[in-house]
Amino acid sequence: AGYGAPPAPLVVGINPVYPPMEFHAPETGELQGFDVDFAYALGRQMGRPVEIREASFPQLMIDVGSGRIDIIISGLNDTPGRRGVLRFIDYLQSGAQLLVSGSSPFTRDIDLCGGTVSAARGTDFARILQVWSARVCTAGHLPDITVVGTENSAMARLELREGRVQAAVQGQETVGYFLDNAHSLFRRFLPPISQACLAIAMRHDSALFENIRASFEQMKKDGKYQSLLRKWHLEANTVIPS
Amino acid sequence: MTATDIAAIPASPILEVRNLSKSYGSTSILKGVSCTLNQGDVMCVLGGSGSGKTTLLRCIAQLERYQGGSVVVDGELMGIAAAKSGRFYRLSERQIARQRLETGMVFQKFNLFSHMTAVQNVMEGPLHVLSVPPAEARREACRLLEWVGLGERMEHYPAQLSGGQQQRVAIARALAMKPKVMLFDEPTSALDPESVGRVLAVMKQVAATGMSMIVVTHEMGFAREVASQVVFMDQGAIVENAPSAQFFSAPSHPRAADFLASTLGARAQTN
Amino acid sequence: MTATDIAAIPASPILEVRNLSKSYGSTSILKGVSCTLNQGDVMCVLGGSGSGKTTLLRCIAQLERYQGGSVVVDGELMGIAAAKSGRFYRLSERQIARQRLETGMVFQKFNLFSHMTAVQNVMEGPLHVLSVPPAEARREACRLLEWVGLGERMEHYPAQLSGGQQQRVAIARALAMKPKVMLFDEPTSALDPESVGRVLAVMKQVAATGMSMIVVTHEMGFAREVASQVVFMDQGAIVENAPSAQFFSAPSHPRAADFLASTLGARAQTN
Amino acid sequence: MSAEIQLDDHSTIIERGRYHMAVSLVGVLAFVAWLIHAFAVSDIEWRYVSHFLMVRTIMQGVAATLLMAISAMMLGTVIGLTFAIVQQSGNPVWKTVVAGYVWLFRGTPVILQLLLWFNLALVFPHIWIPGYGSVQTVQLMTPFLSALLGLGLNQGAYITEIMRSGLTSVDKGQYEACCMIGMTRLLALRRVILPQALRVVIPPLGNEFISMIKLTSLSSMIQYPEILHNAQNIYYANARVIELLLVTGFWYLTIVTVLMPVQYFLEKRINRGWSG
Amino acid sequence: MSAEIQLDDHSTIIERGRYHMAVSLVGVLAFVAWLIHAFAVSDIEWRYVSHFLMVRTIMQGVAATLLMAISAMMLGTVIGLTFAIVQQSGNPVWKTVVAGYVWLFRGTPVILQLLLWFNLALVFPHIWIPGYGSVQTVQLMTPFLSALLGLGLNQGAYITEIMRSGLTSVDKGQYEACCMIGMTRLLALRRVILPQALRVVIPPLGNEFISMIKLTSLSSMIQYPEILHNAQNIYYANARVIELLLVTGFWYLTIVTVLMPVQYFLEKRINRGWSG
Ligand SMILES: Nc1ncnc2c1ncn2[C@@H]1O[C@H](COP(=O)(O)OP(=O)(O)OP(=O)(O)O)[C@@H](O)[C@H]1O
Ligand SMILES: Nc1ncnc2c1ncn2[C@@H]1O[C@H](COP(=O)(O)OP(=O)(O)OP(=O)(O)O)[C@@H](O)[C@H]1O
Ligand SMILES: [Mg+2]
Ligand SMILES: [Mg+2]
Repeated sequence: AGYGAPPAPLVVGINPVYPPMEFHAPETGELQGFDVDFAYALGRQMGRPVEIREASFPQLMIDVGSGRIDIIISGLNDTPGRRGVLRFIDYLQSGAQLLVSGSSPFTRDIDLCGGTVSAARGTDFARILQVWSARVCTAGHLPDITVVGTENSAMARLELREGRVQAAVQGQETVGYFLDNAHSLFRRFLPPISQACLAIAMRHDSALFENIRASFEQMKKDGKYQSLLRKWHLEANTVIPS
Repeated sequence: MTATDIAAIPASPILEVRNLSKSYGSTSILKGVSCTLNQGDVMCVLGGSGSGKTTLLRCIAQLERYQGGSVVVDGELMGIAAAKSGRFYRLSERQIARQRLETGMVFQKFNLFSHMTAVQNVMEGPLHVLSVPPAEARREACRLLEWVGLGERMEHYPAQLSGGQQQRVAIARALAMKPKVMLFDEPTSALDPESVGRVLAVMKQVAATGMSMIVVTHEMGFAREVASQVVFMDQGAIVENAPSAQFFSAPSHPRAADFLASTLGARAQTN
Repeated sequence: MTATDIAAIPASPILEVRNLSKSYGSTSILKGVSCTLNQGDVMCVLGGSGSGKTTLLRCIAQLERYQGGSVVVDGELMGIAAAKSGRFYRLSERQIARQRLETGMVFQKFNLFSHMTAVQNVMEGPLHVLSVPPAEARREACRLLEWVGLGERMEHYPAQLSGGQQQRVAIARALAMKPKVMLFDEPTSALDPESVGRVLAVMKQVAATGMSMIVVTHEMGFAREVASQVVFMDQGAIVENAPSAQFFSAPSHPRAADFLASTLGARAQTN
Repeated sequence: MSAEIQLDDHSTIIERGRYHMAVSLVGVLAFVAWLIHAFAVSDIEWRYVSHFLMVRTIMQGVAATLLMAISAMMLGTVIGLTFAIVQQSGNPVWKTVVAGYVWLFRGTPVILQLLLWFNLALVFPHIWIPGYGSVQTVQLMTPFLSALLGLGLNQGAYITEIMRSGLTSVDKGQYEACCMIGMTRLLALRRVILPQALRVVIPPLGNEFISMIKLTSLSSMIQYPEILHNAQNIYYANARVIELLLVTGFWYLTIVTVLMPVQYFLEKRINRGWSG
Repeated sequence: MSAEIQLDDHSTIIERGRYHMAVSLVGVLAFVAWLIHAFAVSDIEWRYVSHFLMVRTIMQGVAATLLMAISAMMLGTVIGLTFAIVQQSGNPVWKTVVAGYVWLFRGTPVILQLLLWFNLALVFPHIWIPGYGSVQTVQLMTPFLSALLGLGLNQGAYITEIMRSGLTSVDKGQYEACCMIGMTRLLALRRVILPQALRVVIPPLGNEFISMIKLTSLSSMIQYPEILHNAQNIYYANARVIELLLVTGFWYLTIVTVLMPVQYFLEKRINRGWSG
């Protein structure tokens, strides 16, 4: 942008279906969440205003290609399969966290063998579960677990609530929010079974890559990143190696 | 044909209508109609438009419910039966369907099954209601169609037949069920003059087999020639019921006389 | 009414049909028809069923395309025009629509606009085609409806009018456009006998105003009384074209003579 | 044998029909009561249903649904009418074009059509608008415009068929009568053919509008903020999926139920001139 | 003035229509060519489209789509026929029940109905099946059964209306003729009324089946593995969203296009006895 002209906004795509990362407050409809705060903070750091565009999860992937949005910050996992289309900057540690119903008798990992687990189709969790099942169940000569791919993580939890599945898996960073809201309906089962990263995603040819990476590094240095983590109780998910 | 079977039954009232009354809402259509048809007789029903002739036939055939009176065919009360309590109850649909086998009906508008050929139309009842074996049903149907003069047209669909041919198929269809009484509702009034003659000829043929018949018609010639008894209706009531010869020579009710004069007069003019 | 305007025009051929030929696919319907209508004359077109009378009228009205020949109304070639190259080109739809104002047509089946009242039907053309102011269009429409004897029925919808009344509204609708020639295609053949008389009376009234008319009809009485000229068609050709008196007294073509004999004969029988 | 039958009045006859009717009435009522009971004591938390029924975002969703349904229906009607008229003009090229349009848009799921419009930028990164200049397609193709085009063009394909049957239902003689008072084809259409086709066209158009109300729910996929979309936003946050689906169901049903008598009165009005 | 006009043969007349037609043909072809070009040079990666067109999971999706469309259509037809017959029986209780069913199922989006069936366990945790005993609803309500019930019951509401109009289209005299040869109502329906109603009913049923093919795509929401669902699974992994949507569009269009002549021949066959 030339002198005097306001800088072009940074257009950030968000699929607000994933509390506490991004969601609409039920009563007011206001968009909020860690990713939202993070996007605005990043824009401030870059000196550019931020414009948030909402879209469905697959639509985000199209939008970043068609130029409707500059980047995705929407709880998107950095997975090898997507690297053909997208370029990532990891900003949050995530893991696949198993949930079981509050009344479930399960205590050990092998309790789940032969059971059914639901996971949102837009995530990498189905693959992770299969790897885990191979390690825990197949190796122990127990029946494999069956993975059910649901439309989104809300549906995955609904299947758990109905008893259609014995466990549901979701991003570790989101679990706290649900346990706070759903009281005794669910409980965590085992520690996270995988480690992955949520990432800012953009086109391979995006000119913003370096600028964003530098800005994010700066946020880590001056503590803005850490204060956001604190605000959303996600200190455990920091990408800063300890 | 069916003549022999029917002739075997001794002459006796095959149909009795007693004090039949029928109304739509508050308008009374039949006002206590009574009449008797003896075995093998032909009764012609005459009367002006709207006098209730069709309604009477439909009540006899149990196609309409009536609010009072009874219809008895060959000793069997139609549509209702006495309960132990002494009261009456309405028969079930299945029972009424069985009772309707006693009466055959030929409609003004033929009402042939339009998706079936002539022979299929005639076979339909024997095959699917009387459970006659298919081969036998077809043989009988063919015989009947030959008998009404349609031996050449058995495999034609109704849409491929003239009105008069359709009506003759309809007569064959009714006869195939071997009814005890045949009801005809103006069977020729939707036909061209040429066809009228053919259909009337077949009806005479049917009468000649000894079939008991009630015929609503405006064909005075037919009535005079074939009917044993003539009933004249006016405004939902039978105002004259007389042997045919007597009715045509000297109708006693003034309405009937008027009607006869005007109808025969009109004919005379045209000829 | 329109009489004064029309009478002002000097007597001259108002309509010329030259060598008109028309076919559907390979079947030829009109085989080179020529005739001339003088200003203020009434031409009756007679002929058996399928002889091409309706087709001729429809070609004159440019409702059908013809493969050869021409129609000239009041000196204006219809439907086509000469290009500079000497060849002819088909006029645009808009131009043909304007030319059709020269001719008015009364159809066998009335074709009144069924969503409009009688007066709206008559006003429709003046209002929306000729852009006459609404008040004036309504005044003229009312006058015309009075004139055809329907002053009482102006606000009735076609469905509320008898066939004869509808046909009189149709005549008024055509007249409202002040055409130079009126074309009537069997205007009374869909009517009951009583209505026929009324409609013919109105047509005589129209003829009396000096309107040039071509009337396809089976009403011999009307033709004899009103027509100045009679054209007899057979198998797509005019086989006789004669002054009315001559035609009815001594038709020269044998077909015409046959036709006349059978039609008048049939009439005689019925009366 | 039957000589003693005296049935002067059938009103005392025992009608089996009445008995059957009473039995079926009791049966149906019991079933409905059981169903209501089952829903009431189920896992569904009804206080959430009643709470979110009138919440602001849901009401905005209702308004957005109505806005989209009406707009898309209007667009579809304009397209359908135009195409039906074009198809009747007799030009075989245009006839083929219309047939192709109907085939394409009736042959693919609406959701795909919505997604393709929303992502038009992949094919046309820039669009040139007369009198305005070139704009970025992604700026132009807002959720509203994409849903409008997607739903409207899809609807247009169906309405083309409806309009075609409406136009052909009008007697050809009416058109010829128009010709003979000097009308052009378009004037005849406007003044005579269309007003008469309306009678035939209004009932199926009413049904299409009711379908459209429900079809609008698909535009939640491209972020158009209609009822379902806003309800989804709520259940993503609070996980009350079934409760919020019941809320949306309630609203769709309400809109449709309100529209049905409207359709009925419209049909009656249109038929007025005919019978009376 | 016009005496010199000699137009014996109009075949030499210059027809403006032909000229217009040629112009419109060129215009339309140019537009189509431009559209194809724009798609070809767009951001869409066509090699992915062609690659995934025949991939095994997509073909399985096609099979699943057809299976579901046919099953749901059969269920809907059975329901619709039954309800239409029940409605005509004249019992006001059943009439109200049928009207209520049609109202409820036509008034709510199909997607809601699918989700409610799939999540029936929230209302009825256990279901008692005669001759089998009690089963857990979540075991019973597989994606297939939920989609079948959801789509079939929804379709049934529409087919009820179609069947009703089919039954009423048969002349009442046909039924009376049946009565007079001793048929019961059901036998008359089976032998005479239904075969005749078929003619009226087949064209709209064909249209409904085509709608059903596309409606099946909604069952992807409840994990029924039809075309769209399987395509989504692919694009969730590789992010080639538009390419896979085009693949699904291709398949839906293909199925529908193949079915159209089938419908045509069926209609012709049914009408055979009538005209000939
Ligand atoms: N469904 C009905 N509802 C009300 N009135 C009816 C109904 N059917 C018949 N009517 C009336 O019953 C009266 C008798 O009708 P019906 O058809 O029995 O006369 P008809 O003697 O057969 O006359 P036509 O010679 O015209 O056939 C008529 O006035 C008719 O209007
Ligand atoms: N659209 C058409 N396609 C093919 N042939 C037609 C068409 N319209 C009319 N014909 C044929 O053209 C011939 C002349 O028809 P036309 O209607 O002009 O006869 P007409 O003299 O008016 O007879 P009528 O007295 O029966 O009205 C008839 O043989 C008719 O079958
Ligand atoms: Mg009668
Ligand atoms: Mg004619």
